[in-house]
Amino acid sequence: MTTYDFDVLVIGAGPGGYHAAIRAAQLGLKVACAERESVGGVCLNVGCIPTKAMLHAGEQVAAARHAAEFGLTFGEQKLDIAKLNGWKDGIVKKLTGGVSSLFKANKVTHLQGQASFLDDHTVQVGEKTYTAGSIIIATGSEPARLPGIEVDQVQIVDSTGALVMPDPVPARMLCIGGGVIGFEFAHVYTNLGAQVKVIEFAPSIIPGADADAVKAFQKAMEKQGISIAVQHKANRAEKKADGVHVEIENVQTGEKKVEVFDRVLVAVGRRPRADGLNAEKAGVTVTERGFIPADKQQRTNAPHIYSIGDVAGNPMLAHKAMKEGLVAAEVIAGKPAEQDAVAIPGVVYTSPELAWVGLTEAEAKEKGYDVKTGNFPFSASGRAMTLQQTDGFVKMVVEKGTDLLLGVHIVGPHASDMLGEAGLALEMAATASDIALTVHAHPTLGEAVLEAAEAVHGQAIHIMNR
Amino acid sequence: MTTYDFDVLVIGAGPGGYHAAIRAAQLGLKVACAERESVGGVCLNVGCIPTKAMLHAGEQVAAARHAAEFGLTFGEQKLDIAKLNGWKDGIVKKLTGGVSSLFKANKVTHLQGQASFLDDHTVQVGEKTYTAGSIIIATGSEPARLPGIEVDQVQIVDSTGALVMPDPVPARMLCIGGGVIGFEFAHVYTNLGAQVKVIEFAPSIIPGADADAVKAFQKAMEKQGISIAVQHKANRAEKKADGVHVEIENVQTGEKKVEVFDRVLVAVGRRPRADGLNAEKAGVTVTERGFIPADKQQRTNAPHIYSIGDVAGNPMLAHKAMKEGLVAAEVIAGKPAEQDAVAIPGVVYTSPELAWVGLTEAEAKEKGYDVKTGNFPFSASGRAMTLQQTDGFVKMVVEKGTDLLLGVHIVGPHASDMLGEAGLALEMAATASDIALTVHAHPTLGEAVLEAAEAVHGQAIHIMNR
Amino acid sequence: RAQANAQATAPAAQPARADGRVLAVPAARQLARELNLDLTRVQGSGPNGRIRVSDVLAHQQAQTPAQVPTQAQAASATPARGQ
Ligand SMILES: Cc1cc2nc3c(=O)[nH]c(=O)nc-3n(C[C@H](O)[C@H](O)[C@H](O)COP(=O)(O)OP(=O)(O)OC[C@H]3O[C@@H](n4cnc5c(N)ncnc54)[C@H](O)[C@@H]3O)c2cc1C
Ligand SMILES: Cc1cc2nc3c(=O)[nH]c(=O)nc-3n(C[C@H](O)[C@H](O)[C@H](O)COP(=O)(O)OP(=O)(O)OC[C@H]3O[C@@H](n4cnc5c(N)ncnc54)[C@H](O)[C@@H]3O)c2cc1C
Repeated sequence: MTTYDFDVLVIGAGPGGYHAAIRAAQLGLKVACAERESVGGVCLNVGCIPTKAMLHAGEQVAAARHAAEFGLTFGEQKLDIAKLNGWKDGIVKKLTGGVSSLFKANKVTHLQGQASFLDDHTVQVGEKTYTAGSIIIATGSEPARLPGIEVDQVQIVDSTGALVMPDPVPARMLCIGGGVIGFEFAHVYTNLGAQVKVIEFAPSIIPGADADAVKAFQKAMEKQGISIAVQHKANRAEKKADGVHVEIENVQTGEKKVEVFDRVLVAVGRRPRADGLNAEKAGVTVTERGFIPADKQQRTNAPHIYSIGDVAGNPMLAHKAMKEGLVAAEVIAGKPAEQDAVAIPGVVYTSPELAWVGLTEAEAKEKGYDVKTGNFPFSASGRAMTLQQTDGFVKMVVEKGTDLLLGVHIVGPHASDMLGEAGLALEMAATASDIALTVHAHPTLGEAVLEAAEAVHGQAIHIMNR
Repeated sequence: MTTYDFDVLVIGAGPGGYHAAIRAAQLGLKVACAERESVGGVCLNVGCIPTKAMLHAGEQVAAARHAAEFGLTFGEQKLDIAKLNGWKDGIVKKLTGGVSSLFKANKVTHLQGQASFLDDHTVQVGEKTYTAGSIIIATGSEPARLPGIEVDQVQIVDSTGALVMPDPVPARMLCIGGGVIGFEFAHVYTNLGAQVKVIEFAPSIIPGADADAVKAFQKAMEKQGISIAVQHKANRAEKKADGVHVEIENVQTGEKKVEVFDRVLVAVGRRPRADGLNAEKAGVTVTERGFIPADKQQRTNAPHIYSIGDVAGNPMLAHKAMKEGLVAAEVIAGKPAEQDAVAIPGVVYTSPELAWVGLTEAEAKEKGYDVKTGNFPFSASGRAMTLQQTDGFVKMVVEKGTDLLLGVHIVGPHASDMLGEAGLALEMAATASDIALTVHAHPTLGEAVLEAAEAVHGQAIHIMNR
Repeated sequence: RAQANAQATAPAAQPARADGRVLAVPAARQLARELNLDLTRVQGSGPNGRIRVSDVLAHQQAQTPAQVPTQAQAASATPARGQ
């Protein structure tokens, strides 16, 4: 019988990788996790977490302004940008340090260095070579590039560069790409005083979200001063003394215009990252676009090699990576785990937030469902009023006849918090009635979820039903 | 066949009453709702809503202070108390106006005046007399009084008086009663600058909440400067030139001490309100303590007379009143409705919030359950860090063997938002595994619910499991 | 032996719980009331015998085998869903 150095070797210590490593260790396996940069991956270092810190800071600036509504005013406001960047970095350090501690406590061996396959059981990490019975590829993704627009991380940045707020805050900012990342940064920079423009090539911003929700979200963003142009693209950018000159093209009319910005963010998507991995030496299939596909047990075409997270496929979201990491670890430990999630939630952490889980109305119809919907606006929510955040609504997509919940789409305060109920409801195959019959505490934002479920049946209390 | 003026006459337009009236109308019945004061009842006028508005204002003051942590500072801060009171009143007006509009739109006849029974189908409202096939009693509750301490609504107030913030904010405040209402006001006044003391007769604050949660909650409140004394009572209060002199007694040692305050809040509970109703003329039983009990269909001993909300029994909470209102209306309309809620959630809307639904650990054990628990602290939550609110935890109470969820207890940011998932889980008879297997968006506070469920199985990722 | 067989094919409904609670989702409880069925006699198909709407419908169908299936009963099995 062959003995390997490790039962499991995980490549990449992002959310996918570190979840896989820790769960495998919890299940009694001997685990190593190779990472060439910093544990925590994109998510903790330059993704989910630092963006949320910046968003919170920006929202506090906005909240201080809105406080005048109830009589609270302030003298001159000062933002110490160095301190802001430092605070954000402190949170990142705390969390990445936490993952390192968890590795130690769970006896996961952390291997620092670039990992590449030598064969299907052997991986070189830095100068050393290790063998493992099972290998999990969790190498993540990186920002996609845009031809003609070269990122210098100062004037022209990708999401990583955008996380370092310059002092002073740029006056004119362009976000190329109207997806989740583009809008989160647009929101931060707007709240901190920039004049922000977002351009999006597609006919609609936030691809994948429900059309009604996107409409309400766009309106809220525009109300806050963000200028949005769909079906526009950036052709090239030139750095001059007065700023970055960007040629922007209306893709419908072909009209071109040059506009000048102090900072340009390129946020046009992400691409899987498998460079230097030498997956072919292990016989692992890499698609033309760079993904390493996996089945429901997260197995690649090589049955003892697993692929999880962004490199495994869309949607590129941390919680999908985490789930897949747990599944891979449990499968290796001989458990009957499966990535069988009914739906993967999505969130834009702006204010209002846009959050959804399950099918959009359009997707449900496409799939052949006979659909009914229920909406409840936060303008009718007492809790939202007391929080000074009444923009948005909850929209519920339900199958007619069976009353089965298919999707929940929320624009509003704390929308991401309400995904807990929505996500569980979908996984439990709940009906709109199950939600409508459940007592929701008053006054909470969650009552809007309840009322949207009632609205499906024409029985919401605080609005007139259609 | 007798014809009545109305199919249903609802007495009281609080949350119980107006939900009952609107649902009955939605179901095609001819409905009237009598109210002697203002529609919306305690909840909208002097309860749930205005307290939450004040709490939000107080929290914004605290948030502005905490913003220094990430580099945001302000010059001199001013609070225009008149504007604060006006803003709060504006929200109340909007919501009560909303209920009036909903009455009109649903064709509910609003009868202004004191209602009292003439017989079991006849009710006098003001000067006029109306008959109805079914009658719903929804007369609510009022603050309990404390002998020796007379409320003047200026220096010595009950919850209604406490809602009007004086200018300047009182420097020294005493809350008699360490329940939900006492702590919500303590928190508001503390955030606005008062030095607040809370005394509670019982050995523990927030009766009904889980002991671990109460402990963490108390610690958080004390950290914010609230001084808390359990097993203390106020014997009498005397108004003098320098303030209200209150004799406070340690009920364990019998030791008495006089302390001086600028404002004293009496928040020692609420009592059912059935005065002037003449329930006996309808043959309806009123208990010694003043409650009008009802069965699961909300029927009193007189089968066509229903009782809902605070007057029907504990817990005195708006969402319980609403649920009972809907049940009564549906039963009258011939639907097989029943107040069959597995659990009624409770919330203290401070910061951190304390929120729970279902059995406490102690209650579960008392009921004979073999219990296991899982805890996850917000200090290990990335989202909580970015929100600058890491106090507290999620605690899950689960039945051993079956893994059935019995209760969820949360101290932390947005705890009330997380009740949505917890409440649905209880109603759906979900197991801890159901929650643990559900993908929760990252980074959200709801991940703490997920991790508490994993912790039940010794498999939380971001903490070391016991 | 025959008895054991009968029990195997028609298993007892969920065991009584410490607090007397019957494990059923809210919509199933509602439906049982609508159909005037005793939930304690319904066999739940979920974990711990948790009763879903389809279980209530299946129970009702078993109670009234002679009747022509109603629309609701016809929907009692879980058909493969559109996807
Ligand atoms: C600005 C921004 C904001 C985001 N916000 C959110 C959000 O709010 N919510 C959300 O769900 N998702 C968010 N995402 C997406 C999220 O960050 C990713 O989905 C997630 O990080 C994917 O996890 P992963 O484990 O697959 O890979 P990654 O996090 O990309 O980690 C892969 C790790 O592998 C290492 N690695 C790669 N190749 C090798 C090699 N050959 N040898 C050794 N190590 C290697 C890398 O250094 C990296 O640390 C955001 C992304 C960005 C850019
Ligand atoms: C400060 C405070 C904060 C609170 N916060 C919360 C909270 O956050 N969440 C929560 O769930 N609960 C809260 N509550 C409790 C909540 O307000 C009550 O549970 C709820 O209002 C009860 O509703 P109800 O319909 O039974 O009665 P009520 O709201 O008391 O309404 C009864 C109505 O009936 C009218 N009435 C009475 N007798 C007659 C008569 N004979 N004729 C005509 N009209 C009559 C009254 O004028 C009143 O409008 C709070 C209470 C207080 C005091």
